[in-house]
Amino acid sequence: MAEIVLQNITKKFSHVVALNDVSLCVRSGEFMVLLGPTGAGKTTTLRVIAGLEKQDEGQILFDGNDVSTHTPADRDVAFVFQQYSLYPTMSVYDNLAFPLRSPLRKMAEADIKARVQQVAELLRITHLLERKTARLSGGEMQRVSIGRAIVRRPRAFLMDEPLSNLDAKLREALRIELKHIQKTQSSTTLFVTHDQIEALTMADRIGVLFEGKLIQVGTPTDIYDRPTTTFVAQLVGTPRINLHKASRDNGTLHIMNSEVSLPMPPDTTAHLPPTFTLGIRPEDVKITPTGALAGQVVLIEPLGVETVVHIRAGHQTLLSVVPGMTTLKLHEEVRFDVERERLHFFNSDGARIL
Amino acid sequence: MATIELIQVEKKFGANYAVKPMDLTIRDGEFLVLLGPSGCGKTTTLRMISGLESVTAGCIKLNGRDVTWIHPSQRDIAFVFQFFALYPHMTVRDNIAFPLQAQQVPRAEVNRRVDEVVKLLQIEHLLNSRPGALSSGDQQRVSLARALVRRPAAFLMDEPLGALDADYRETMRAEIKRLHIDQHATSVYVTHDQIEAMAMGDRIVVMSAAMVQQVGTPAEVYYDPANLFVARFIGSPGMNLIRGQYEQGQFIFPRGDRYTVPANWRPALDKALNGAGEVILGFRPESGKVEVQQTDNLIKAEVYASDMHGGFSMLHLDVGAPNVVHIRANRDTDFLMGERVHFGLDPAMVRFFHPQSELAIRREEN
Amino acid sequence: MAVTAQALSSSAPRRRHMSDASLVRLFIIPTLILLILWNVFPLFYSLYLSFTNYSAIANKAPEWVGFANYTAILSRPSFWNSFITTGVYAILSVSLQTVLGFGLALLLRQKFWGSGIITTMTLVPMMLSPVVVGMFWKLIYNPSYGIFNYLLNPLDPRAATDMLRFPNTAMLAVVIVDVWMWTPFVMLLCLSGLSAIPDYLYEAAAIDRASAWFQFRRITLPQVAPLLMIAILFRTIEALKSFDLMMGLTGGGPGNATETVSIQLYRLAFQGQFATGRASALAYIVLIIVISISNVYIRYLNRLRGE
Amino acid sequence: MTTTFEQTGPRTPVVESIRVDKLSPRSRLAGRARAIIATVLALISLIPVFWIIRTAFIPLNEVTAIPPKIIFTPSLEGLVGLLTDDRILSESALAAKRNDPNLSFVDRVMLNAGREVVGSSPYASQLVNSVVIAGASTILSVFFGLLSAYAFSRFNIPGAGDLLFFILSTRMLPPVVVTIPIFLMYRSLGLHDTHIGLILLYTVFNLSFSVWLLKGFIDEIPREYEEAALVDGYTRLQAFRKIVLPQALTGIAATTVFCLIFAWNEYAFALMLTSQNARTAPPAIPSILGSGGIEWNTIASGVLIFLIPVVIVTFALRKYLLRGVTFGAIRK
Repeated sequence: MAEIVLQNITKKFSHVVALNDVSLCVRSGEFMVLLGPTGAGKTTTLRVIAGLEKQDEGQILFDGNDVSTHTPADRDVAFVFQQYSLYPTMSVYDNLAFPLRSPLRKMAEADIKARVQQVAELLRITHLLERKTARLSGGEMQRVSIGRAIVRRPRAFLMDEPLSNLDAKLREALRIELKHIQKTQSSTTLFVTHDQIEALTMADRIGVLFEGKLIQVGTPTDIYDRPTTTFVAQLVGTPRINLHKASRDNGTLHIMNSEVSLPMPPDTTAHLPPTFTLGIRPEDVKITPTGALAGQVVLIEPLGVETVVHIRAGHQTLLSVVPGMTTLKLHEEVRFDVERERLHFFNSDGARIL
Repeated sequence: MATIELIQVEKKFGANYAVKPMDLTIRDGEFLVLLGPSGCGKTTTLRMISGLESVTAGCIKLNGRDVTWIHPSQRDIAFVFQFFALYPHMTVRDNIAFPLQAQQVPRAEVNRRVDEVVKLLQIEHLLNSRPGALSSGDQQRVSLARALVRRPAAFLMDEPLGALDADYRETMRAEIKRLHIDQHATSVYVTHDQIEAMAMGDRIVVMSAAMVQQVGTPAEVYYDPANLFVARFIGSPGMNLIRGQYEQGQFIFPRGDRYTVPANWRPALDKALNGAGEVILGFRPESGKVEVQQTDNLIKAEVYASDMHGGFSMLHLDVGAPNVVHIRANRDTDFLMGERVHFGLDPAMVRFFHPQSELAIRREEN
Repeated sequence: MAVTAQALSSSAPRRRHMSDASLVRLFIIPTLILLILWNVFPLFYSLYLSFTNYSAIANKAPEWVGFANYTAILSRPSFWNSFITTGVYAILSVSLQTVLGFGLALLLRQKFWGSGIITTMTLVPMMLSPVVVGMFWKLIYNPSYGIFNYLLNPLDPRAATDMLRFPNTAMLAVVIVDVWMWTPFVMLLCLSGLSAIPDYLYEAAAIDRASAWFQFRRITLPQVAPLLMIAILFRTIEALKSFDLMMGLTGGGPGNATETVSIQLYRLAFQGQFATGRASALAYIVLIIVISISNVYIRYLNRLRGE
Repeated sequence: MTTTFEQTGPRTPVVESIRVDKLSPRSRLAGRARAIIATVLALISLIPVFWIIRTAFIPLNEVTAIPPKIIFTPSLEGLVGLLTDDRILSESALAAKRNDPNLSFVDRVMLNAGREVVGSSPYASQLVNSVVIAGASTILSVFFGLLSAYAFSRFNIPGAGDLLFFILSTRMLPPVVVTIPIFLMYRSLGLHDTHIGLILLYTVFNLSFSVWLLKGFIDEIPREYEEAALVDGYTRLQAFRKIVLPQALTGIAATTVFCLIFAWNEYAFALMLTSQNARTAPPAIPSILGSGGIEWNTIASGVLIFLIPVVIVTFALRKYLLRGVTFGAIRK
């Protein structure tokens, strides 16, 4: 499987900068996820790698050699589109066989048939082979389009939000299966999504893209525990991270216009500027009778597996998460505390303070 | 405010049922959620309550008054649409003021109530822009304002968060719930997103195939699902469901593992399956726990996949094809693909279902 | 023609197949050549002719006469007469078509059994060849045997008047036929405007107790207006160019009661003394008027498509 | 894969919903009234067509009946008269001819109209010209139109907007304006009154239309299909042939039919650029009236033959009529 390297790729459409000096390395056999809101340039990155778009600046290397001059066909990468992934005028079998029948490959029809059977078994779609693609369900369609990518053993897989049009249950199931297939085939995969759960659960490494710039690259744990900007912090994790303006006066942190003030262990706050942005994940806000802080419950959102409790302290509201169902009542006074060593600090322009 | 009663209400299109005959009472000030996959009849039910859809049979009462055949405008209800339904060529202020103008409310009163509701939803800065120019979140706020300004007896909302971008959804969810707490107005809310239903509903009506599967509080629906559909639909991922044999107090997995059923379940199972027979074991992901050392009553499995979910990890364990179960584990558990592990179940959260009727087997004492 | 294809335009190491840029050139150039040869070149040629006294049948070379042709035409009463005739015809037929077309669209908006067939049936007239339509309406208007008079006054068929013999009734006759042919066009556009209105707007209005008049004025009309504009603009351009229908029905007669500018141009260029130079001048005057209106039309069309 | 229990429920998704205000008795009545008025108006608008059909098949002697006859024994006199040259026979010649044993069907039809068939009329050949010229020009304009439409749809060509505007504006030109210079060009090139001359002119006349209409159809075909083919190892041309064409067939068919109708109906160019050899039906029809006095059934049949194909095709095209008359600009 190929290693894909992007070096300072820039791409402009008329006056919009879609990609702004992006450098990224997808190691051979790695499952890399590009995460970002719509319009961040995720799809453009895939299209530039596949050769469907020409980058204005920068090189693209497959296993070290530059493919910028190669046509999509010569780059031998598989592209799974978000929708319209199957040729409507063909049956499932012809869809799977289509890449193998390309003049580039000159494969005998018998070999094609064998290879298609093999992939159909792997994805459990043998019963669909003769069916017209229009009569498939959403889940079956995506399975066949994944099959069409696998059938030709490409150098790499490029997947553009293949699961986003499916309903929630099917998405979960296919996510697990896709990761399982990728691990067993150990195929280099670049997977694009705007859904942070998909990114966290599937990726070996995640690249966060925003307005054409690569903000952070790291393992899911890096991205979740050490977000480099407030944008990354609130992009990952449900419910969203608490971000509040805070100030420091020698040793205790104080969330502005609220009654929350946190005495911190010595010399852990010296490096902080006087005012900064304080980030606290809801699961790090612990409701305990012995909590140092006090607040009032203004909203309870039971989600079954856990419950989100909105605690108002002064004019600020902090979100906290309690496992299972809570016995708390609305407007109840409650005491809570915060995991001191899991706090996040960001300066005024949102960058992380290490 | 209003109590809404549906008595044997049904809706048929030609031969097939959009909504099978159902009885439902929505209490005064309650926030009731109609939850189900697309095409299950939840929207049709809401539209019948609003009068936008005619009833094939049965009767609908609003505060005891029969409104079945009354025109929507005479039902004193407000309807919030998924795609906002704002008049595109009118400013935000005109949109909000419009329902009052239609009822010939004097101009001074109109302005007063509009300003009041605009302050409530903090959309003062949008008043003279066109709906088309607003973000989806703001458009939905204007649509809510237009509903609130009339102070109707009941609020009907058809997937109001469906068309919003992801990052507005969480905030708008809390805002609608907080509005309900302030106004304590009877509300009927339709959604296909089970997280929204759990987070907002005082009670949830789970629907599927034009039928009510279960009516209950979020806790009842989550911990005591009435049938397999509810068990699988509520929770992401849904409840793990494994079909196996039950005999003399033990559940036998397809691969032969034996799990001793908690004592308080034995009488109910013996009675339901008269001694032994096929049964479906159900347990939520968080009720499973991977054990390190081998103690009794554990189930063997291989790791099919494991993934990180931020605050926790999810293990997907193969307990003999075709079953893969999902177990929630804390953050830093890390298993290799195919590694053999064994897990135990929290006795309080174990559930059982009849394989044929798909109904839950109920224990007597609760 | 510098063509940069949006997709990859670099040629592959092994030049086995065409790059996108050359494919685009190959696909577009034939069309452009044909259009230039048969449209642009003739226009320049006739522009040149409009400044000469050339006549197609007199075999003497064209002599430059400057603006003589233009001043001659603009000073001739028959030019202004045909211009006014065309204008009256355009205003009458387009306004009638708009009112009737919009009314029909409102009628056919609610689907009923067979409404598809009915709609298509009403659309048939606009697809027919105008000269042939003119022909058979001539039979219909025939005072003694035509059905028009018979339907008009079935009691005493004798009292028939020959519509086509008197100047003002002739114009009316032509307008009736044009309305008959092109009302469905206006209806079709209005129907598409009406069907694009989302149902939930009317539902919201129903819930807000809006009156039927409000729903029409504030929901239906604004949505249909742009398409109605398109229909009016398109029909105005066609009316200004009308030639086939008049030739089929009245040949521009009686006298020059229904002689549109195009017919006068035809007579000037291809009948009598074949005054090619002068006819080209008249052609250019008409060209400028039509181009300016169609310019508005196409810009409006693009803006609507852009939405 | 976790076992998924098949969800029971109504197989066909319930989509159609009837709004209550559409159902109330008052509105149902209004709906029915609307339907009746619409149907009546449609029938009235088609009276002229019905009347032409009646006149085409009425025997000559009943043509001038007052009040115009509705019920009559149809005859093919009009049709045969149209397609043949014939002479009026005197009474005696008529009697003699009647008992001639080997009379063909055509002769017998004309006999009871008191005429003798002499040869075929020019109208038949003019119809053939119409078919040949319309057909050939349509094939050319759709072929070139398809290529250009694909190029404009898939690639952003600098100045594409103005180019498309130029292409459409050529269609807006009054035909008469363009004909004068073309008449002179054709005369000097020897293209006047030739089939090839008119075919080329009609090709250009329809080309602007087919580019716009086909671009509309190709725009609706998602680009992802071609791009998937590129990535799967096919060239842009192969992707166009294997993926885009099969999906554009309905669009091509609709455009072809529209071009056929426009070329078939065209009158101005044909009138001025042909006289004899390449004369098509439209300019010929008025001349039939000129010559004959009251052979209305002949004229009506000429009109009928010409209009019937267009009426049939219009029904076949009804889904695309909106698109066709607005150059593919409005598609809903």
